Amino acid sequence: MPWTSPMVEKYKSQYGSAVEAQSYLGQNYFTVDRSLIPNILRLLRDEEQFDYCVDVTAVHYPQREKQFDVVWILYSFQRNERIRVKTQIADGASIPSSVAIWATANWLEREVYDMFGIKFDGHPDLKRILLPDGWKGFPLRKDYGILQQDKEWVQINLGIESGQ
Amino acid sequence: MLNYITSYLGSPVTPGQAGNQLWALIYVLIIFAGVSVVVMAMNWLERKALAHFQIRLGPMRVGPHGLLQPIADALKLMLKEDIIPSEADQFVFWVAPLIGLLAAFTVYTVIPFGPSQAVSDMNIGILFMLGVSSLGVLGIVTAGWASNSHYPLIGALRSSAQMVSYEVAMGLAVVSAILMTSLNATGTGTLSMIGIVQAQQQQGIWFLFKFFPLGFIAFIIFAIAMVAETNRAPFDLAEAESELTAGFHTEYSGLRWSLFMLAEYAAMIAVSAIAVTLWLGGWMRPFPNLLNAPVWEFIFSLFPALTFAALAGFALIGTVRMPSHSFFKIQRIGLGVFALLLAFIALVLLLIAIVGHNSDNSIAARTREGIDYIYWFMLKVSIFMYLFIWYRATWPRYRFDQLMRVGWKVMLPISLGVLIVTAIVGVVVK
Amino acid sequence: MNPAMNVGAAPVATPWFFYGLAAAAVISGLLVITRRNAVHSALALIITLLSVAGLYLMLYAPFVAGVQIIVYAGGIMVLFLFVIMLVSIERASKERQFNRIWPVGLVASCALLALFLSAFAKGKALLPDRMMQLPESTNTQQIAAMLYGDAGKMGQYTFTFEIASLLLLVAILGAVIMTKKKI
Amino acid sequence: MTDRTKNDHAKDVPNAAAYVGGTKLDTSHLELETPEHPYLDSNELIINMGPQHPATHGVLRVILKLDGEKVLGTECVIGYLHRGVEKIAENRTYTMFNPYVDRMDYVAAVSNGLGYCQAVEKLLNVEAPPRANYIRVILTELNRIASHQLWLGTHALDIGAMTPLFYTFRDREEILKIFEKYCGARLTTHAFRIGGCLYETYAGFEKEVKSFLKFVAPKIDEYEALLTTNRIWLERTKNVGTISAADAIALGVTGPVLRASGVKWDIRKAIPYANYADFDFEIPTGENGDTYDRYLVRMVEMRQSLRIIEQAVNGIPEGPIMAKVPKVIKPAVGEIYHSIEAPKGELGYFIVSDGSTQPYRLRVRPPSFVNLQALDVMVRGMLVADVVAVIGTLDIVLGEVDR
Repeated sequence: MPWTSPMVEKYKSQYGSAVEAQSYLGQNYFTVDRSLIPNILRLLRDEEQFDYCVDVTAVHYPQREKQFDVVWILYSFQRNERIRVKTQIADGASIPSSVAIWATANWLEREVYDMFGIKFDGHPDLKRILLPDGWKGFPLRKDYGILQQDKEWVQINLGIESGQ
Repeated sequence: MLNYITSYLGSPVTPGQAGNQLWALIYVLIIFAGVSVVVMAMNWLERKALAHFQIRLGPMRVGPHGLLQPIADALKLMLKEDIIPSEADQFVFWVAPLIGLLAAFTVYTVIPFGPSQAVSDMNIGILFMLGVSSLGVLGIVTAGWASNSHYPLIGALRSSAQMVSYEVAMGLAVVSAILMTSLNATGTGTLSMIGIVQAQQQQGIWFLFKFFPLGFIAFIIFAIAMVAETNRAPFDLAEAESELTAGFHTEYSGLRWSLFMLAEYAAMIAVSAIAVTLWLGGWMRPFPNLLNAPVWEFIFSLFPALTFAALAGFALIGTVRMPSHSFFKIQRIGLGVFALLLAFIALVLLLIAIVGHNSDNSIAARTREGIDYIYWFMLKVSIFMYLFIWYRATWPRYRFDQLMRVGWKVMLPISLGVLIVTAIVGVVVK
Repeated sequence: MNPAMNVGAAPVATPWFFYGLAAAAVISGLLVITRRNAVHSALALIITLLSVAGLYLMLYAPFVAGVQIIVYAGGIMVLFLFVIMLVSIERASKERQFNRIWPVGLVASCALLALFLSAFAKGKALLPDRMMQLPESTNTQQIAAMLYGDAGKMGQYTFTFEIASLLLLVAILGAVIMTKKKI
Repeated sequence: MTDRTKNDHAKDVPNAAAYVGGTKLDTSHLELETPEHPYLDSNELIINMGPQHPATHGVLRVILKLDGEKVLGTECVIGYLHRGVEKIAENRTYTMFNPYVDRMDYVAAVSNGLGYCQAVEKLLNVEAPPRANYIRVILTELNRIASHQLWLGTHALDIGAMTPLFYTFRDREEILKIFEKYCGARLTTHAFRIGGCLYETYAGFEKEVKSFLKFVAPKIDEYEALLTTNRIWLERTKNVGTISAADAIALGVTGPVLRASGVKWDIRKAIPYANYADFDFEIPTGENGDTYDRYLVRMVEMRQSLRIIEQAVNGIPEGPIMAKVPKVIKPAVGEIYHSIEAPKGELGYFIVSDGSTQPYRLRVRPPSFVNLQALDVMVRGMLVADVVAVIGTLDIVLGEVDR
């Protein structure tokens, strides 16, 4: 379902087809091109008062060419409105960090990096946050099985070939 | 032999003054053993009282109402593996608890439980006490350093700064009490612990109420500083468990750790004894000059017996209220025996009080007097012990800079002011 | 007379106490200068100071002994330890301890030795022929009389004493100002 | 093949914990004392607080860089309790995953369950019936009080006041008793189901909740009597861990921490969920954003929760407690973000559905995790003792931080 509002019109006229606005079950979201990423987020904060970055996260679609959706959930105290901004990036590609826009994105982006392996350019301290530093792989990718790492540990450290 | 012992019981002076080394040694042993037992009892009492403040029951399993818990704890701590961290300075780590313990126990040589119930009446008693108790910090500092670990080091630094700071206010408060001892005919005061109590007796007033509120303020200053000196809540920054895990004794375990605890409790009793001696009339019973008729004398001498009778009564109530399940049979018997023991002590004390009052037997009379002195002294000390527990249950912990600010910017000026005003008032009164 | 009371009999201060305390003072004094670990030296120094305090007690000077404990052992040594603990022990222990000024030290110790020897040679002539029987109970009062004077009169050292305390006050203020940038 | 009866792998692998995923951990950056930076020679002291420390509320590890006792900087090392909740969700059906959310913020399990159930309901486009909503509100608000009580006890304990801990646990017990009677569990309750509630209230539920309200109101006064005007408490909490409203918003801080900085924002009012719109309650705010304000805000919140519960218990309607939800939950393709005001702050669930019975992606927006990020800002220039106070006042639960 398309989403219409003065804000949407403004950005559509500004960026053309690089911005799509949709609505699902009453929740609105932008789907923007990756090239717009730091700018449109900054504009949303400065012009539209989306001063609270609720969450930064990602979704993995392995069958797509651009495998990852990166999602920003934003909220504006003045407008009492919550929107999402989505963009698609390919595996191995990096995306500009939004830490300079919202300080809270620091740990949230680190978590996305930790779980998906998406690199954020310009992040002050991009390293694993929840998992130990030597962890192999990125667990929230769809191709990461929940047993593989357990098996490997058993194989290496206990010498049990079957892995269980 | 018996004659020798009984004659000593009637001695009006301390063994130190009498130059009797054997009796001095016996006194030292009695005090050492007595303080150790009192510390164990304090341990139980603190856990029980704190538990009841905090709507808990506290120790209940070892013995009736956990009465044997301190013994079980002591046994456990003695049998525990004594761990010395490999990176620690072995010798200093080993010797640190002993320094604290020695300092805490040496103080007891000059504490007067009665006019002759002390190891020695040192001419510089109070100075000696302050000096030796200030050595206790060495134990903490060396323990913190020798552990070679960050938390103990920070704990040690905190506690040394804290103790050095509060000693100043404490010393000035003490001096203002000592000034009051000189308000007599000769105009000379005394530093002797026994002399200070006797000065209060002569002047007919506890120094707490002397030049009200001057004595009272000095006493409050001392009462606060002594909590800081013994590292107890709310000034327990050296062992603040929420910040420094356990502070200076983080790396200690088993017997060595228990020595620190022993030293802490012994120091608590020691500083309370100083406060009692300086401001609360030491061993004197209430109103010794006002109510000095023999009948009052007799009534007050009944108090020790009554106290033990009351304790026996409590134990008896506990025995009766014990659940009638077979599981509690042994506990019930134990508590009953304990009640009987207390009742027996009460009876003996009563007997001594009556015999000592009526007969001309000087030994009985002196024994009764000695018991009275020790009883009133311990009663006053135990009020402070209760306060220590109460503080711990009620207050949050100060932060280090706040502690220093209170010590230097509040307590020190006030104690200096009190000292000066006391001196002026003393001169004017004279 | 009560048989338990033997007032005026042999005082506590027997020669054995003296030898014990003197030995403790000398041995711990040697430890102070031979230990490479500064904290061990400081602890040995505390034992020296306490032994000396014991010697003062034997000399019927309890006030001096008390001050020795409260000021040196309790106050100054705690501050010493405080500072030493913050210094890198590992590095300090590797440094040479007998450094270039050893000739000065040698001369000083020789002079001290000569003094001791001369005192030893002169022997009893320098010392009072019997032990001074100072009453212990009045020692503190005598010090007070020296400092503040008897019954209203100015004492012998009142002025000096007050000047010294003023000097200390200035030193304290100076230390505070030096360490603290803004008060 | 090794003999597995012999438990000797600890011998073969010197540091078994350092092996994760088959590679040895590179711990070089964790060497706090390197030849270049011996700690004794510099003024900086680096101490490692946690992960086993009495005041880090679980397994938080904070590396503190100190100048004496002054904090120059902190670094939080988290993840010791990471269980991969989001990965688990992708491998469970919507119904099966419901109990897992209780294990995140185990102190406020009911809130977690409410957020999850409502998010899935939103995805399914169903509404819980009114009676279910009332039950949900009552239990959630009871849980908020329980969470705040636990926070108060541990926070006071961190600052050195032992006794409030036992008082709050005594009173929290009454709430847990109600939970236990309602659904059989005390801590990880799993009280709600997608579409409403599974259990009808037990006989005497209303009466018991009402008597609890009467019981707990004076108890909250009792906590306040111990702390609110206590001089040491004031000194330890006033102007400690201050965070301005602008900083708080930039750092995404929510919940009582944000409100104490003066931002009057509560999802229960701003974007009402369940039937919070029906109730009359206030949002307390602070002025200075310091630890004391956060304390006061939470105290008022407890009283406001009592107000909500009172209104809910008096107005609870009869009716069904379960909406019509298919036996096998298969939401249409789409994504949804739903958040509620958990005791700690904004607790959000971002669910992506691919039309199957399992969530394609489930993201939890944990309030504790985001709030913990503000620790560094709040403690710089403070003392070590304040770090403990600020960790306490942030009210973090490591189960939720690490998930």
